Amino acid sequence: MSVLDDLLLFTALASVAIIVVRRFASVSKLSVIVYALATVLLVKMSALGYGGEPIYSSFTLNVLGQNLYWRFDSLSWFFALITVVIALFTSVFMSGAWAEKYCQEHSTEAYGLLQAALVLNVLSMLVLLASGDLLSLFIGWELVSWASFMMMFLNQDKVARKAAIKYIVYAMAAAMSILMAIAMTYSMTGSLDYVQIMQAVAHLSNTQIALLVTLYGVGFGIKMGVIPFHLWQAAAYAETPGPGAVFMGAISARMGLYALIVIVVQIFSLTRVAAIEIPYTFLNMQNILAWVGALTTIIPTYIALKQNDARYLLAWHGVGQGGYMLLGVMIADSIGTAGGIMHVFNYATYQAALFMAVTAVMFRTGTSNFSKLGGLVTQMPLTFMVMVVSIIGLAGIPPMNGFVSKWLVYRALLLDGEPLLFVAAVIGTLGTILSVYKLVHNTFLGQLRLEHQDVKEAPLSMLLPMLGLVLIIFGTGVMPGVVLDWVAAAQNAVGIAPITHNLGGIELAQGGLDMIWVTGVMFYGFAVGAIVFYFLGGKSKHIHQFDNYAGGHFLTSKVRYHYSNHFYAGLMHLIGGWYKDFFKKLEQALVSLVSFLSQLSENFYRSAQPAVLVAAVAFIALWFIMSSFSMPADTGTVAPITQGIQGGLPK
Amino acid sequence: MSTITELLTELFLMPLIAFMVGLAMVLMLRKIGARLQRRVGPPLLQPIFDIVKLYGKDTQVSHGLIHDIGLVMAVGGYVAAEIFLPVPGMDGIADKGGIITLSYVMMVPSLGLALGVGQCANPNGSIGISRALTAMLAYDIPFIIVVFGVAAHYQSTSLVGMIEYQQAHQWGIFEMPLLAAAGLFALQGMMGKQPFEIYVAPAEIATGPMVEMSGKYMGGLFVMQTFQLYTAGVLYTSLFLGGGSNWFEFLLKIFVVVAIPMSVAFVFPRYRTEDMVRIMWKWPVMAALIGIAFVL
Amino acid sequence: MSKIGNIPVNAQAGKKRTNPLAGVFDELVQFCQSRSMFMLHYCTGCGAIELPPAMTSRFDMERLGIQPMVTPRQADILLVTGYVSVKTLKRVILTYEQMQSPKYVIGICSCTVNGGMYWQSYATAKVLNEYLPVDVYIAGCMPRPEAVIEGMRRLMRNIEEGKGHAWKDYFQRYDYYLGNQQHLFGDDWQTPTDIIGEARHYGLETEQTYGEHTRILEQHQQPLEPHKMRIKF
Amino acid sequence: MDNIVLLVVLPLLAAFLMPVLARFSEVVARVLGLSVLVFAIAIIINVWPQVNSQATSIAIGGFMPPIGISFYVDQVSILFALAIPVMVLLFWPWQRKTSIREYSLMMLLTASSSGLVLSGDLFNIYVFYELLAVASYSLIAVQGRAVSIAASFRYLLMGSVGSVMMLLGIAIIYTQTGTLNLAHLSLLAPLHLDNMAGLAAFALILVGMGVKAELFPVNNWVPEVYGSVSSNLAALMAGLLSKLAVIVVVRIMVLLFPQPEAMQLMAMLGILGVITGELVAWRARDFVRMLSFSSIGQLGLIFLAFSIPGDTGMMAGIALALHHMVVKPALFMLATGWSGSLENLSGVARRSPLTVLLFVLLILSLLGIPPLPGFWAKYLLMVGLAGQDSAVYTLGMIAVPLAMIVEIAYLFRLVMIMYRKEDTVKVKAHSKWGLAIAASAGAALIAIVLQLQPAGDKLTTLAQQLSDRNYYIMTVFPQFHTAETGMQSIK
Repeated sequence: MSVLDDLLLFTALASVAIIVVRRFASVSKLSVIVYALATVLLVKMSALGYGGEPIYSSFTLNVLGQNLYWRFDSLSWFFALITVVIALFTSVFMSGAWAEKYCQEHSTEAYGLLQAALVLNVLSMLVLLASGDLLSLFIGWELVSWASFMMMFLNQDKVARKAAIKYIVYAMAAAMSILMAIAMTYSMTGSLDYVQIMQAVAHLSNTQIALLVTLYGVGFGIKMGVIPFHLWQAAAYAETPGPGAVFMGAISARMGLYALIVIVVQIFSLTRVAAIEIPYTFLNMQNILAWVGALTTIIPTYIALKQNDARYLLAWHGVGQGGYMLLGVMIADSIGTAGGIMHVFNYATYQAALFMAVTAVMFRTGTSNFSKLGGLVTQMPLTFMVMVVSIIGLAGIPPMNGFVSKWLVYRALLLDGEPLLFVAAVIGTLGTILSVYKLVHNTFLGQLRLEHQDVKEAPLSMLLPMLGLVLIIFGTGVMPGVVLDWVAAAQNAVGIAPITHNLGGIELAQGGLDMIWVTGVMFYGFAVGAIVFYFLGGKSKHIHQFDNYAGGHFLTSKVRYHYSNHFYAGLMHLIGGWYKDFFKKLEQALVSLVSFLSQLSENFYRSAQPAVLVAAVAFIALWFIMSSFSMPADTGTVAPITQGIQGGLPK
Repeated sequence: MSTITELLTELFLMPLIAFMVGLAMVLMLRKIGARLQRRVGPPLLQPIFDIVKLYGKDTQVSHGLIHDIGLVMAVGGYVAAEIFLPVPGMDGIADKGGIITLSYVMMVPSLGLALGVGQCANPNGSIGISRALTAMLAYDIPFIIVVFGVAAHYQSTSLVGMIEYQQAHQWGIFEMPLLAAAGLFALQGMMGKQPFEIYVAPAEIATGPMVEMSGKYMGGLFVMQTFQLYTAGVLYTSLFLGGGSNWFEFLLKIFVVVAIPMSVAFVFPRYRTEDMVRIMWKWPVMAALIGIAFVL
Repeated sequence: MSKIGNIPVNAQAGKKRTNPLAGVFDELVQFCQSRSMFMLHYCTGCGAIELPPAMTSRFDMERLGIQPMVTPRQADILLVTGYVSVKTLKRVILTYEQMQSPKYVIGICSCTVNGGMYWQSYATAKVLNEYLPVDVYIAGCMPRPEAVIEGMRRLMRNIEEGKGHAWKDYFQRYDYYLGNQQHLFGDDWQTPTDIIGEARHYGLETEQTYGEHTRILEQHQQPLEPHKMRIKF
Repeated sequence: MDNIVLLVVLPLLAAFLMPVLARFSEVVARVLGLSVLVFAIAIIINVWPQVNSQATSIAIGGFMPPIGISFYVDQVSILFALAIPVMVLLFWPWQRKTSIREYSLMMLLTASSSGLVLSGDLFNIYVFYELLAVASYSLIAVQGRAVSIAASFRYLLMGSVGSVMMLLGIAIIYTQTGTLNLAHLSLLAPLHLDNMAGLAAFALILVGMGVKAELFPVNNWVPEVYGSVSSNLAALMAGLLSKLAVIVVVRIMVLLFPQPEAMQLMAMLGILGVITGELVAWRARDFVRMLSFSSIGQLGLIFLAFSIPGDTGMMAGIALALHHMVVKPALFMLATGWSGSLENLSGVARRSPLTVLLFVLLILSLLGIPPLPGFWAKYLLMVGLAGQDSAVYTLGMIAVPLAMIVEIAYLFRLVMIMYRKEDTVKVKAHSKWGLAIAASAGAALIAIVLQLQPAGDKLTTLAQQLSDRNYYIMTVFPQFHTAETGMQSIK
């Protein structure tokens, strides 16, 4: 029994246990313990984070001539750590007051199912991450898909259900694409084992690799929600019950990235992918993937900008941030991939914190609609702080961890001389800054609504995990080296030169980064700013929000004096027309096409003259015979068996 | 030991110098404006008068803790940013960050201000911030292309490295004239001067973000403005004009850099937000992209 | 009705210094205050037309450190330029209350002094300093820009000499001003600004701050305590 | 071993005896039918180990092939032969007060289908096929509703044309070779049937058998029939009879027409079946209709799989066929309670959560979600398709995933309806028996998941036997063992 066995077995048993006790209140405590223990097991494997040898599971399966096995390498461990830690935070978040309220509003059963869905998600992700060959990868992949579906399915609202079914259709498309790719891989290389495929890749032609990369890319890309498959994700994640959205938003879609790294980076290797030139363009396959990443950073981010619901805004950002990871990984040098992989960690921390904050706001106010919020900072200051720290991370501003990974991506693009990709990434970042300000402003700043005068701070059980995440966001922002160690090990595992780094960042001849210094100086600056502010100026008086400049107008609670609708009106005047919902229309066109074909087929089956049809078929067949066949001379004689024997067995 | 003393001196001196020079720049700005309008303009110490008066106000309103912290971040962020900007004889910690870090550190004051203004609960302020952020989206794209081009040209993101290169070879403006032009254009937007000052729009949204700022809050913004002008000047000088080998040359350059947009500013009315975005995404971006094509 | 020029000025400064800079460099601050005046011109009437020439190249007030500002928060001087109708006065008072001390009021045109040609109007407040502590009146119909600038210089001198304290009077004798305001607007008059709270906060209250009028105010005033940032689970 | 013949003979006898017996005692007649079925199962279980070790050819009446008629029993045919009585027993029309005629027809169905799957020569295949057809028409018509009679008539028209075509195909084969014994034909095929005439013959047989097997152009009786008969019969027809026809076609194809054109023709028709079936199912607003079209689609998949040359295709085909044989009847059993508009099922999950869960399990397997058995079948199909160069298979490679996407869309749309909040259920409760069948199908699926390794091995063996011509020939003509030594023999 290896540690991996322990981990998988433990999680599986825990799933069973949680499903069994789902109707009891103790399920929340049980789940916290489960994830805590799973974290401990992962920590026991921590050698993997520093370049240890892969750990194999002793359980293997031999079916239809394929040997399925499971193992953890540094990359899997990195992803697994994020998964389990986020699950731990989520389970704490959903254990106390949130659980009580959810049980009241829905039922204990519903809450138990949420816990069950969470643990099944974790289990399936661990299985996926542990996969050692393409078949086990696919099995894990589908388990993850369906576990996600289960999570989304828990919300019974119509919108949520619609999103869930959309998801499942997309997920099926992904699965089918991957299955096709796996089948083709098998027929091209004769194996589904990573190592053997890696050896066989050298013999494949460029077209074959291009085809495989496309199919795998489509499959895994759908899960990541990359352009043009981004439509399903935001609604599906946003409508999941609070903690579910936290977990799914933070890590679920990243499984696509994991698989993509394994397949495209580790097995096919990016140099091989880069060697595939696309005819009639200057691009190669790697550029295409990088551009998909870049477009994914832009388009969903700007869709997020238009959202009027905090959950949707965040979920759309989730889609957009995936683009950075893809972009980073596709840069293919050690800095870029480090940025891409590190962004998974950073993103998971702040996205979880952001969703938690939004869930906390929903918990207290019952809404996440921007038009019905505002001014909550006085009521929920700690939640506000969590959100601010997280959006600083999301926007990639120092000293939070999001900055480091984005810096690495930018740096790599700079050194690579990719101006357009760089600009695309920056456009994405700027859009992020715009929309996160909208998020924090419309939720926490501005005028407090009358009905929210008595709103309280989020309960401790929800606050503690948020604050914990804030510590991680800040801590790994100041000392990115902690995470970069693991990233370097993961890079090593997939065959990329690991990034050279130190605790504060990386040191390069042509301009490095040392976050400890950067943070230090920033706080020095803030200290100076505070001295200037608090000691050089006089005393100030905190005043009521109605005591506000309104051109001489007297403000009362009757008239709302708050700006949240059409938040970027000026910008939208210009770019509003660019939102043509192109992809949505494309999707609708596809549905219409299916509908049309379906009607055609139905007409066939409904036709009243089936016999005529068959007769027509028969006629064609007969005509076929008459035109090509003449009767042999010796009709009617039974050919002796010896004739066959003399002829020998057919070959 | 000497390095630590040196660093401590730099930590203290660099923001201080930035403030002093910034004050002079504000004065220059107002003087240029006045002269263009055939006025005399303010007396020499007017920027100091304003700031001292604002800090000396007896009462001032705060809309809450975030309002205060926002101002701390706004000033503090720039204080920090100054330490990333190498000046003659002082590099600060420019080698620990480089140009990318600097451009992101420069967002911290904006973010702080945006948060502070947000808590004022005044829609004029929020509208101002939304316009300011849109403006940032507008000018940052050409600016970042310029930064990319420059960094790609020098094969470095370190400002110190860039300056050294230019002093050894040739100024960036001669090697990359298109990028320099685009950078100047973007600079105009970055400093929030006409025709790109829609977000302060005094008449319609009551100076936007500043609407609820009084006393030391407003004073903080004045201080921030000095830093802002100084930073813009120094950044452009470092990228294109070879920094400065001595203080005289350096100051001359940064004043010239700031003077150009100022002179342009007062002969323009202002663009609407969308027109600003449109123009920023059209000409400077085009120039910068062509410039990059030459550089690469 | 008080006489013209009988500007109630209490030269006594506030009880406690809140501003270390003000405490240490009192003179400097006063000097700077006099040399940097941001004005909010509340263009109530025709007098406003004289301000653009005063600001632009002909007379250029900026050389005196005077420049326009658009919100009361940033402004030091409230220019009331012309007749003040009852309806306008409410806004003027709110605007004044939203300005930050030290703040000064300059009444421009005869209408602010005694009602001017609107003397007989039922809808016009005649004497501005019944409702607000006015520092300087600039009479005339309308006063020329030179006169406006002269008035400004007068105010500057006053400030520099430490005599610009009319604003304290508003806090110290709030009941008086409030009474006049209530007389004009009715008993349910109130602004969203918390003058009493401010007076208390900055130590500017006297016995005359309170009175029968403030009691009337308290009876129906909306609570103006700010939303305190609090952590309550 | 020879008592295999009883599998055909006894039900046939019973079919004719039952109406007569019923005149004396209806109870005896009913018991007779059931006991014959049980006896048939017993026979098969008895010979099972023997067949597992070695396939056998049984010459009826001692006349040796190629002159005499023979039964061929190998692992594949015995498996399907076992399935026949078992499934007939399962879907025996207990629940209604049925006339003895229906019982008798069921017995006829049993006999003819057993004959179909065991026959070793074309003529018998044709005879049993006709017998089966007659039994089916009558069984449908005997349901007594007007729609079922209309459907039966439609089926009859189709079936007759199909029979004629099949007969024509057999005639062509006979004129070409002069024999009808499959093994003999298999020997002669490379010489005489590897031409256009052979291809035409195959096409005719394919279309003829295809009527039963829900093959693409001749399957538009399917929705009418399944929609108008009882679920039991629909389950039997969709689950069992279609597969038998497929197996026979595959056997003929393997032995007689291994030329690529024949395979590609079948592949093409299969692809069309998948696409049209799934597409129409997408529009279906009625549960049974949806299942029927889904069944057409699945049969298309099976045809496509069998058309792939090589063991992988065979494995895929058998796996898909067996899987469909388990899942589809179970779904039809669930349809007994849930017939009618899909909207009627709104919120049904609140009332019967376990049944809905079972339904979800079944459709998940149908969709091919790992690690359920359906996935492995689909995986084999995809691997098989990927291994082929021909354009048809590439088309199949594209069409199958697309069809699956359509399939998941409509199946999960239904699941969504079932899990709706509002409870406006207008459906009847299920019969316990039907539920038990569906549940055991679900259990079977899970059991296979737990026994993947042995199941895979078994599948490999089956596929090898089905695809090995030489093994067939050697079993029928043992003299080849001596004629050519060193020949590869597979178990």
